Amino acid sequence: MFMPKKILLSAFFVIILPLVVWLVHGLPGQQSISYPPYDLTAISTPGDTAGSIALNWFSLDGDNQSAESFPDYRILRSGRAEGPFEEIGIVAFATPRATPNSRQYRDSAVETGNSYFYKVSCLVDGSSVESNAAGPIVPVAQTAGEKLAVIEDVILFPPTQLRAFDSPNDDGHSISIEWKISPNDVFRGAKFSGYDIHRSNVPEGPYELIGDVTGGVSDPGRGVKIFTDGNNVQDGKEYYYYVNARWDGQIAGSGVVGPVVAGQQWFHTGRGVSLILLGILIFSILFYINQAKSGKELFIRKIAGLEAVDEAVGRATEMGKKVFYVPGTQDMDNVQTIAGLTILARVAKLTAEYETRLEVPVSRSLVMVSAREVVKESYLNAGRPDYYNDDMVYYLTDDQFGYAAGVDGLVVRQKPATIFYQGAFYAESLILAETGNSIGAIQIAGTAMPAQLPFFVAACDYTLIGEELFAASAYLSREPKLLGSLKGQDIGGKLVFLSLAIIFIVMITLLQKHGISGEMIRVFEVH
Amino acid sequence: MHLSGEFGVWIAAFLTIGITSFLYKDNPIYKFCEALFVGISAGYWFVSLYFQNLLPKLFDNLGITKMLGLGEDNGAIQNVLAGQWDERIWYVLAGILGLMMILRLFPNIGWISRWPLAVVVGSTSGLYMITYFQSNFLSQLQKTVIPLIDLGRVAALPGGSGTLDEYFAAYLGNLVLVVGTLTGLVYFYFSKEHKGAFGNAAKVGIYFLMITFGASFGYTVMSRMSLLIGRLYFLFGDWLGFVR
Amino acid sequence: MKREIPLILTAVVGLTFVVQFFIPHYPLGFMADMFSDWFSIVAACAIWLGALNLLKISLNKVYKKEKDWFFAIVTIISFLVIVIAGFFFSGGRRFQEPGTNFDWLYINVYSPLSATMFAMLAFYVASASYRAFRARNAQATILLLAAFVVMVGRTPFSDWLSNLLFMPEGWQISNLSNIIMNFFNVAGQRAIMIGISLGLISTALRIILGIERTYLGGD
Amino acid sequence: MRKIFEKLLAIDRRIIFLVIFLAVSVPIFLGIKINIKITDEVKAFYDAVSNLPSGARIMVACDFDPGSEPELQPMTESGFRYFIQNKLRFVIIGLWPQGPMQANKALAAVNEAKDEFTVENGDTLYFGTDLIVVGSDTARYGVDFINLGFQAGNELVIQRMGSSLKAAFASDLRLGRPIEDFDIMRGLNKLSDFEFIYNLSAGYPGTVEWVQFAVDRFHVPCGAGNTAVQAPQVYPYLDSGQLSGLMGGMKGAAELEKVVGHKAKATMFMVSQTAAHIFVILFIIIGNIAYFATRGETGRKGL
Repeated sequence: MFMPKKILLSAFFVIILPLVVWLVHGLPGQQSISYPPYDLTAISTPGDTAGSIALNWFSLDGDNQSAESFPDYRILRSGRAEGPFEEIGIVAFATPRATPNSRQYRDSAVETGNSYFYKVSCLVDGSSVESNAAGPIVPVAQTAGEKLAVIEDVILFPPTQLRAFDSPNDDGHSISIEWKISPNDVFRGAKFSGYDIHRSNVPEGPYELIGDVTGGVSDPGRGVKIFTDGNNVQDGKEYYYYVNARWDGQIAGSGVVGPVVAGQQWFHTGRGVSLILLGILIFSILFYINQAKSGKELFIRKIAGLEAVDEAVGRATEMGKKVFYVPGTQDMDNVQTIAGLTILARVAKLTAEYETRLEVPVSRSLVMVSAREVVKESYLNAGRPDYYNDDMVYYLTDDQFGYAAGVDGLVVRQKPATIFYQGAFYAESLILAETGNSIGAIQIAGTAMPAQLPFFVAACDYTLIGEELFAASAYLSREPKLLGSLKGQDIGGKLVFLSLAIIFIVMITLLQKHGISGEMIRVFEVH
Repeated sequence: MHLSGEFGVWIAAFLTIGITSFLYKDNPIYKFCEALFVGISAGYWFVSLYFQNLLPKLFDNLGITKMLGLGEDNGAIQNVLAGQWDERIWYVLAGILGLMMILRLFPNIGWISRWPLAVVVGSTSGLYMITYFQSNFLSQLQKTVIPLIDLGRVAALPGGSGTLDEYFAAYLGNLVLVVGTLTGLVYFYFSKEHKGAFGNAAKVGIYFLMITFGASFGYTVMSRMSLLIGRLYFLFGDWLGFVR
Repeated sequence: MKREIPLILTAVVGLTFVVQFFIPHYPLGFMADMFSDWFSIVAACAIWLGALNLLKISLNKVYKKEKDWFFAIVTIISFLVIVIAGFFFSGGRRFQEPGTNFDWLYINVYSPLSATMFAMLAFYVASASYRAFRARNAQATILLLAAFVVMVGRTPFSDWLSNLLFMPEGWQISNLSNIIMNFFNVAGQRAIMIGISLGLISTALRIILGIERTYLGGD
Repeated sequence: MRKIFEKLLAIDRRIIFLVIFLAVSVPIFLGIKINIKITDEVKAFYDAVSNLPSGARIMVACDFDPGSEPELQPMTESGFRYFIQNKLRFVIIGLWPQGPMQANKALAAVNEAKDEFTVENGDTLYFGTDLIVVGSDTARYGVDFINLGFQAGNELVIQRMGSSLKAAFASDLRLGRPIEDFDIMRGLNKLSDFEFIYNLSAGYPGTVEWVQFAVDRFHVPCGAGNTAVQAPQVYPYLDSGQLSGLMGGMKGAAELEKVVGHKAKATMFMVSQTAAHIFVILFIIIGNIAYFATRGETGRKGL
């Protein structure tokens, strides 16, 4: 039989939700442009009074120090972008390299004022590999007036494609600067010493140095170096930037970018998916808490450990021995401690009914206070207030191992028939569980501390694992707020997770060959 | 073998042995060392928190240091009195809250410590809500969304010479990750009875959890043993000088 | 007064951190930062409280001549010693610099004590493994087997053993333990992680909205 | 036969303690050489660090105390040694009060200079604190590394650093001077100005928090050294790429020492470690045999 509610719900999880999620996910930033394999760049040689043009390109695979030989690179030049290009020189394998993976060439046979286009081509096993066309470049002769840089045998090329923009998704006072790194910027290249970032309020300057960064790209995916300027940037004010590359005494500056203005944003784009999914979770939790409050019966599956509680207490009664209850070793501000106390309420009720002696050693004064209230109330509800006295709940010490040693002693001396460990534990868990086990007590443990679970699982008869602890406290207390949020977590959290995961996994597995799975996974990226 | 000449090392050695003596049975020396430990560690926190938190964050910012003649720099109080707004003055509230916290020492007005407690609980709740959602829910969801078989890895396999991990990673890795995570979640799903297919999934889940616990048990043993090794090395090396 | 104001404080602070995550605009960021500073100062005071509380309890013990009151004196004295050394005889703000009295106490008293306290666990683990870890059922058995593989696989012993069992290079116990750690363990941990985080989120939500008030204690 | 097993079950724990004591201490004297296999997670860490450009600034967060010194101290030392040798600058902080002091200890241990101090234009510089010498490389306090000390507030400190380092750490640990006085801090305004985070963690606050805040919010890559207790819990972050590399426990430390090519404590300790593991396993096996052999009487209804 079909229930419209169910159909709607499943429709939501299977179709609508994935669709929405898919639609709102954030977009990647701008890529830097490059022209592999050569990525040829050309500049007017800095510091050359005669005026010349310098070329730089990346060496093709196989052209490296370890190789014995490699075909020559042919340098082609033209006055117009579309050509025709004629050969003006070659760079042979033996020619010293600019950097381990790049080559340079200087063309002095140029007339200042004209503009030129360049290409590089190379004959690799039969087929000629041609580069992008770099240009137009106009060679500029530096006049004696300017401070002349020495013309090095290797020329430093500047960072390019400089972009400055208001840093997104922040509360202002910050501007991001991105650029494509200089071709001389090779990994841990001994001579390359990073970039200087300069800033001014007016394009013509004066510019002040506001920061420096090391070489290398910060975002390999987009092939850019990123610098965020947070040095007392004022919102609404105009800024101009340029970036210098530093290399073995030479300096090569990028062009100036700007004006750019910092500002603050009202919504963090890229956190849309988070907002939607979190919204669903919060909604369903609150929704079900409401339902529970309005008296609707919410189902919780049986939890093995809990079935055993009655039996364990009963056993203690038969043997005429005590029941020990350890509500963790953390303070009241820990959720697990609170869960532990809720379970204590139930246990105390049983011990009251069975007239079994209960002892609750604790390691925090606050916990002692709360625990006393809890136990007292249970005994009251069980109609046995006369059996309750404050000494059932007592404080040992705050010190982790001191506490463990204390409980150890008690357990060994009094040999309780049943021991409960419910709450947050650290290293002491092992000491406790082992001692309890050694006197053959029935032990029922519960904690959400992953590192301690193994000891409980192995040394105790029953263990509430992680979330089961919280579930148990809801199950026992029947408190609407707990029941409701448990159900809410199931529907708004796990069901969402399961359905989204399954749907996207299926799609990705099927579409894997078409190579769009990467894009699909990005949907859930956190920002 | 040449014994250490340092007085400190001898103290450390004595304390080390003193604590260990508990293994034989509880005894006064152990009790002494434990008491010492409790006192020293409390004092340690007390001092370092003063110098690294309260002094720079609270007293310097407010200018109390200057009032007491312990520093020159103006704090918020001086500035505000001088008539210029200084947003560090907000630290006054922090100071008051801190004081309220300490008032818990006196039971009759201890309830006031709920105010600072509220700030602490509030901040952690607010942060947990976001961070756990992002890092432990969303990111993990993202990393569970993977193709059931990783063709990329399969292609990358070195023919024949591959290791067990490589083959597993290529053919079964993703499958295990997905199945394990999902069935584990099914086990932690409370609003449905574990019956039929659902129940079986939960069973698979619990087995995954057990392997997980096994792994972390192994690691814990590793950890604990290392600590012992460290101490013994101190005794035999630094103190008795048997080993260098 | 006793409950309302704390509830309001919690709500305001908590919501600030949540909203600020989605809305970077002023003043939320500023508020979040401010609350963070408050938090760390309050946290520091809380730990001070702990120390003072310890002092109080110990003094009580001594005063009432309770059992082991002598050791309470030890605690008090050791506390005072390190505190006085730290405040007055270790160069003020530079108190942690190597060579100060404070540093000496740290190296020669604090470190060995805390290190040994934990080192003791090695012995307990051993005896626990011997007396408590039983292959009671299928699940416990799986747990133990996984533990074995990891324990062996994470030591050089595994190579020796693997060779003994004629396992070819690359198909040995250490590889198996890698698989357990990187796949089975990850899957399991992930499930626990997600479960617990959901629990935390809903608790946080309840606290912020004032549905959950247990942390305030009853009165 | 059964008698023996019952005796086995009833063995005095002190005997077990003694066995473990011997198992761990004897190898210390043997000095056996052993070969350590590098796991992918440690390899990943090494790759991440060795891909940092020279001069890159790393935040070293020491979140541990002497309680886990044997596991984490070797990692700290190998880390520092590698950073100094590769011209990587680092800023030390701690979310545990003891962390920064452990870091000082590690720096002193890493320092290879024999003499106590040197005088450089007027001011005395002490080796091991102001100057750390590793082979031919020297790191100077305030220029190549700095120790900002501890700050209370757990993950909120990280959150705070996300918007301002200065707000979280007003002054440095060694000199108590405002952090902006130091070279190394130039241009370091917030967490995201770091190229990498090296976290040494023994629990809370630790790697989990660094991943949740530093990595997921401020997108600084983070590699971690963890105590073995904690390591399994952070593996999911490793798989999800939120962590770029992980050293787990002493084995991890030993692997790190191998990859950075300077075998030290951890490698030496691995022998004892191995012996200890073997004995624990033996204990479990013997215990179980005895348990099942005598189950009839001592057997108890289990899970």
